[in-house]
Amino acid sequence: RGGGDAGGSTKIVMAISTLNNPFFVELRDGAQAAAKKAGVQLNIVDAQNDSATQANQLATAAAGATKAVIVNPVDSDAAASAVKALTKADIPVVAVDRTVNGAALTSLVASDNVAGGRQAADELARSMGEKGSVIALQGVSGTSASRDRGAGFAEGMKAYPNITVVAKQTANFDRAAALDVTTNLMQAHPEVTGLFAENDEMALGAVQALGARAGTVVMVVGFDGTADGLAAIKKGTLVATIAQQPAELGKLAVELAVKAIKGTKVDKTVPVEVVSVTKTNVGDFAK
Amino acid sequence: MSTTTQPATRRGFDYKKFLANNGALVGLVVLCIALFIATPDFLTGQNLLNIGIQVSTVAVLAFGMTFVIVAGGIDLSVGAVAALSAMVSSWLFVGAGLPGWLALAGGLVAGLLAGVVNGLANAYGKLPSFIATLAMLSVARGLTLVISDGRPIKTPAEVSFLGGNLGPVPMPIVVLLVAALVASFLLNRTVIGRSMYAVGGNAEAARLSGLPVKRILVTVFALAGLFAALAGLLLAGRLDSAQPQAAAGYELDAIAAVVIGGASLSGGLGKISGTFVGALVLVVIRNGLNLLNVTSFWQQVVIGLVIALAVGVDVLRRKTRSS
Amino acid sequence: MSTTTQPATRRGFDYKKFLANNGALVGLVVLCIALFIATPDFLTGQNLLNIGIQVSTVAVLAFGMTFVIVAGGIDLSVGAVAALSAMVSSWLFVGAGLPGWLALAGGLVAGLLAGVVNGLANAYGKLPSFIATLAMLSVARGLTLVISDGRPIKTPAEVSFLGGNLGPVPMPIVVLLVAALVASFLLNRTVIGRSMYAVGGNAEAARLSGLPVKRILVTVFALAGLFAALAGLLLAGRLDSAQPQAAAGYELDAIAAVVIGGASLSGGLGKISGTFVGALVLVVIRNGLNLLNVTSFWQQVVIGLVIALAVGVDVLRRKTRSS
Amino acid sequence: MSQQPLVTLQNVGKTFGPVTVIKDVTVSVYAGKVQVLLGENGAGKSTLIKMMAGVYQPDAGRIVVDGKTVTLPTTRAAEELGIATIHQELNLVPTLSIAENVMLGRMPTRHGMVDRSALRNRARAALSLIGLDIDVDTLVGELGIARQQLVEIAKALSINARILILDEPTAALTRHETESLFAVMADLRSRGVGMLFISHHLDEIAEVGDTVTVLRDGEFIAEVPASTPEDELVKLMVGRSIEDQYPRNTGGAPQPAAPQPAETQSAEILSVEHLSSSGRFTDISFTVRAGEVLGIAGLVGAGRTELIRAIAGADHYDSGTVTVRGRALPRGNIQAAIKAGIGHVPEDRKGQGLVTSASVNDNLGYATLASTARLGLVDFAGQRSRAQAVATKLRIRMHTIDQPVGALSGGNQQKAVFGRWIIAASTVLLLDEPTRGVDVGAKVEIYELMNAITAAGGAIVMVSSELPEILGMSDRILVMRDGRLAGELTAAEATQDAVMTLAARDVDEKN
Ligand SMILES: Nc1ncnc2c1ncn2[C@@H]1O[C@H](COP(=O)(O)OP(=O)(O)OP(=O)(O)O)[C@@H](O)[C@H]1O
Ligand SMILES: Nc1ncnc2c1ncn2[C@@H]1O[C@H](COP(=O)(O)OP(=O)(O)OP(=O)(O)O)[C@@H](O)[C@H]1O
Ligand SMILES: O[C@@H]1[C@H](O)[C@H](O)CO[C@H]1O
Ligand SMILES: [Mg+2]
Ligand SMILES: [Mg+2]
Repeated sequence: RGGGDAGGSTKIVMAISTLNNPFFVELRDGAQAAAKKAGVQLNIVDAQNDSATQANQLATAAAGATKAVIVNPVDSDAAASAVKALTKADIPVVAVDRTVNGAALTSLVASDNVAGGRQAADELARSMGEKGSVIALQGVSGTSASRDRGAGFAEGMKAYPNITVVAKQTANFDRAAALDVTTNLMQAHPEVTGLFAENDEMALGAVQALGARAGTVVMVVGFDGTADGLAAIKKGTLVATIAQQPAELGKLAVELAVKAIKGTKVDKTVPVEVVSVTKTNVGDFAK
Repeated sequence: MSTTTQPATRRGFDYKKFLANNGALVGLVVLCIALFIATPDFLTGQNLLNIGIQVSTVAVLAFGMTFVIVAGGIDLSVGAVAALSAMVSSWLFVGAGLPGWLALAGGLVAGLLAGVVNGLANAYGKLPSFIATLAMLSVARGLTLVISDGRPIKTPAEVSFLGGNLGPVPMPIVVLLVAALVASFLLNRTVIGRSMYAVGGNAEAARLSGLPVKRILVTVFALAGLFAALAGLLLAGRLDSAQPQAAAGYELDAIAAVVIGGASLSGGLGKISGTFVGALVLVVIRNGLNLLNVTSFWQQVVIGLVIALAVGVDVLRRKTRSS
Repeated sequence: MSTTTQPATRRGFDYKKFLANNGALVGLVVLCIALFIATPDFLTGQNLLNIGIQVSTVAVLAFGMTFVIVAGGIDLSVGAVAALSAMVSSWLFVGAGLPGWLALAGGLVAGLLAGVVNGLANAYGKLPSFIATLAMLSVARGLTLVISDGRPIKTPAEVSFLGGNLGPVPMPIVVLLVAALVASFLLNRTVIGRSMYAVGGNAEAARLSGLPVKRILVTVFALAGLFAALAGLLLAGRLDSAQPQAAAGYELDAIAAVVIGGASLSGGLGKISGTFVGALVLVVIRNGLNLLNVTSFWQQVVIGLVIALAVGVDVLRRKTRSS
Repeated sequence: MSQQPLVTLQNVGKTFGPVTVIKDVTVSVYAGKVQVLLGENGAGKSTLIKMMAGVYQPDAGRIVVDGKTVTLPTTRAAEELGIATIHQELNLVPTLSIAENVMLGRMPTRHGMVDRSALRNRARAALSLIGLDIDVDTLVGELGIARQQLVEIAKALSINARILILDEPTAALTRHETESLFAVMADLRSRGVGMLFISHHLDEIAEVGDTVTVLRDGEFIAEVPASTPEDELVKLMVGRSIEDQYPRNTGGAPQPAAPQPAETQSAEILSVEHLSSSGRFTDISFTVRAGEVLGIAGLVGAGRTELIRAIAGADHYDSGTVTVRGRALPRGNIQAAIKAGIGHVPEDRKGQGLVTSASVNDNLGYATLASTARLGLVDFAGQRSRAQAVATKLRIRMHTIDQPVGALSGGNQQKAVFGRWIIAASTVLLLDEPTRGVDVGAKVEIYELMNAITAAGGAIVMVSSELPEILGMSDRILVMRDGRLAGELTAAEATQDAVMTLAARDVDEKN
């Protein structure tokens, strides 16, 4: 096992947390393009956001003739034991988008969610003139993405004493839920002039709820830089989004995995820029 | 003698009967009073409109579910079928280039077909409705992802209109009320509607009385699919886009609304008005907790307790009344 | 004369009866043969062990669910209770500093208590089990988040042991088998187990025969809670951490396993062996589709179809047998 | 009688919501005596005994056991005082075995486990008491209604009670099983067990009873010795005398006095040819003419129910044809059968006849729901007036027509099933035990309805295990045995003995 050439029969399994989200779809697309270019077989499995399903999938991968595994953990802690089993079997593991805590990885390609949360706080504060009331929409409770972005945002907000976060509620990373929750929160807090959503889907739901107030009275900042999110920035309804580069993440992950199979040494961490996208630079990202 | 007393009770409003027939209404009223006391934001015209809009999706789904539960089945696929229908409609518009109104109709047909498949699998294929519709949940969600490649697709203007306004009145509320009237009419006034109660109450007795039990079951699931499609289009209209993950898990909300509304999962019981109240209970709880800004972790705890209480009040009321 | 024929049929293995009693077994076997032909990776020792490990959580949840469904109820809270129990256990260890084995016991007690509350609400509070356990689903999930503050917590070594190995044998498989034996024993051999069939099959008859229906119902839900806790600890052990979102949505899988296994949601029917087969069907489908590298969107479509087929095979078999 | 009663219901009363069902009734059970309760359907007999059985609590009066006032909050409490009950409606768990049903609530255990061999043995012993020889591991749901009734009886007998309540235990039994039951009762009586017995078969009263308490509309009317002549009992019970219990002129041919319809008197309406269904019945052929009542007799399990169901379209069959007025009916198609004029009253009213959660009005209307609708809309006003009319005609005793049919007394439920086909104007009635649990007065009403239907040119096939009814109402009698026709008798040549001989020939050999 190990070594081997990177011919058409080389099988890499990519375990993705969920494909029910455009972000990961783009990540997958980037990975598939890179795999095609490298001439390797890329098997994609989707855990539908369930850690245990993912553990099952990783175990199944280890049983097949898999040469390397790329994992996008549902949860960074929960993936550890399955990843350990893979490394024990000498299968290189590259983590993408989220890290794996407590297991040695061949490499990690990720953007920093905590830093992203801080950047979001800065963008929102700037657009609000560094004063006013803010609503924060949280992702699915208990997910690391929500935790890290929330923590980063809270940390970033400390720099702006004239801004208060008046309400924090979950909208489950979901556009429809964000629409209802934002509507309700605006009812209770009509004075609000800023809103941070932990992903673009929720930000777009909030924009829908705010109607004409989006981008004029209430400034909305999202996270991800999805196609819909970037379009909303062009339109002016979204002030900013913290763009990750999912396709780039996917591409790098495959390239690293192929290198690892060949036995080439790879960097332990490969950071991918998180960029604050606003009207001024949205042109560079538009797809 | 007894004939003279009959009309007497008829003349006045028979509030006892009304209460007895409208399950969780008392729970809903108590809930509203509590929220009215707790926050001034609750009883405002705008917030009531918001509640009306927010209840529309779940209520429309739950109306369709009422047919199924009355007939003694269950439909786990309504959320997924709602998403599929909206996605089909958006794809017909964006992908296949059909005119918007045809795309809208196509979405409704997709839901209807999914429902028919459920019904055939249950009535003729003899699959328990739980299994047939669980399978459909998976298939419909999968197809939605296949069609959309996991990305949201823009809705045609005709669908967005469903999520917009008709003059000062939000369209979702209009659609909701029309759907309620149609559902209630179907269930109460038509042969097929009344037959659903018989099938749910005792399928064998219904069959031996000559009711076409299988056809009724297919109709029941077809209606659930059609209402799910409408709910899906409503939701997509409000979001201006069909989402691959739209309405995920809404089936539990829909079933809960029907059960809170006084139906029994063993069939033969249920009313559209009850279901409407049940859906309102769920939505008002969430609206209220948002207004009160209960932190999201505790919110789930409180939602659970309030659901139990709202239904509990009803149980208690029936008990004291009967003894 | 008739006495001499009796033992004759008894002597040989009554495979007809075995098949008749083991619902989806035929479906499972067909499924396995198909996978064996389709991919060499399926029938390997390692993969079979994997399947054993992977089925453990759902099967243990489903064993608990079997009690509830046999007794005519439903338990939507098992997934949330599994997560809560694991979280309580981890918190007792990390937060309260209890020794690992006490923390493990504490987790089990937490599940048991949640189940008792479900049972009390259903039997004495007269809430339909659907509503009582839906409320518990929300409350338990909320409490899990509150306790953990939304973060995973490390499990004590005693819990991790449940997810590890006992010599060459994976512990989840050991736990699974023990749980199956205990559940089967309870349901088949004890008075309370047999009484569950009576309560689910005809509650009025059970009551008139002097069975303590309410106490039986409380026991049923308590057992479901306890088995859910075990499943939660097993899962946490495998992941080395208690996850706030663990086992989300598993209630549907558990119910599906029980129903695929031949139980009816109207109560009075169900067997642990059937449930085990039902859980295997679900897990083998997923395992197989992963091995075959069916793309994930289509995978959901195929899962749905295969569930319908696996149960359909059983329905067909019964039909041909009876005619 | 200075002897102290085992149990007395003293001046008890019971109301359900606004309805008073029992008013100030006193009844006692003595050791070694059989106390009979007599009354029309809905008179309150079952309600009364349920107070003794721990099912209902009286709203007035008291319960005295062995001279001490007691409360019976549960059935278990009653059982602990030695009171066992055979309820009118079957209370069995279809998904459990016969053995488990017999021992339900009292399963023998060893080391905390169900002791299966003891369970089977005790169940077998209980079944043998009433001569039921059947594998105790069979699921109860697989049994016909008569066998279920026997299981229910065995269950109560196995309790070894001092006081045994029997609420219409013979309603679903043929004479054969009834006799075994009476033998058991005689034995129990000789051992000092006190019994409370309910039956609508008046001939059984003198046979097993000692004293009779007559109820009417929930009130105590009289207590008379069981030897009281039947017509006197009837008068006490219904408040008037009934001239003829079987008001059919069974001189052989249909009543010539009846107005004849256009079709000739001898026109064949229903004809069944070579009907076979494997495992159920074999090669059955017969015809029924306009104006005729054809009785089908046989022992339990002879396949009569299956035959009727096949004709009605409720089940598929393997070969043969069913023809109504010259038109062959498609197999297994109930709607086609109904359209051809067939109305089917199944033997199990609770399981197959009624939607118990739905109203009397709805239940009466199911067969005509579609045919009376306009544009798919229910004809509510018409339905209500039709239902009201037929309820009045059949004298269905109810609080209102909107009350759930499940809350009616057993006999009145039976009338509701019947009424559905009256509304549907069915001309070929297939009746399976049509008067099971129906009181004498109501029976006569049902018979008169049958007469009216045949007089109007209709035809009736009646399966019944009550020989007097078969003999009294049939123009012609078919006897079935083991799924085959064992013989045919005209009304003139039919006697109890003649029928039983045909029905039981080799069954007796087996036993
Ligand atoms: N649970 C109930 N709720 C309302 N009314 C009831 C209930 N049980 C019985 N009744 C009414 O009480 C009356 C007496 O019923 P009961 O069953 O005691 O009659 P019965 O004498 O046993 O008749 P049958 O010979 O038909 O069995 C009936 O009118 C019936 O409708
Ligand atoms: N000898 C037998 N042993 C066991 N089961 C039998 C036997 N004969 C018939 N059965 C079963 O009993 C049922 C028929 O019982 P049922 O009593 O309904 O028949 P029936 O002729 O209509 O008699 P009745 O109308 O008197 O009840 C069928 O399901 C049949 O399979
Ligand atoms: O990075 C991804 C995306 O932001 C998605 O919207 C939610 O999950 C996160 O991990
Ligand atoms: Mg009675
Ligand atoms: Mg019969």
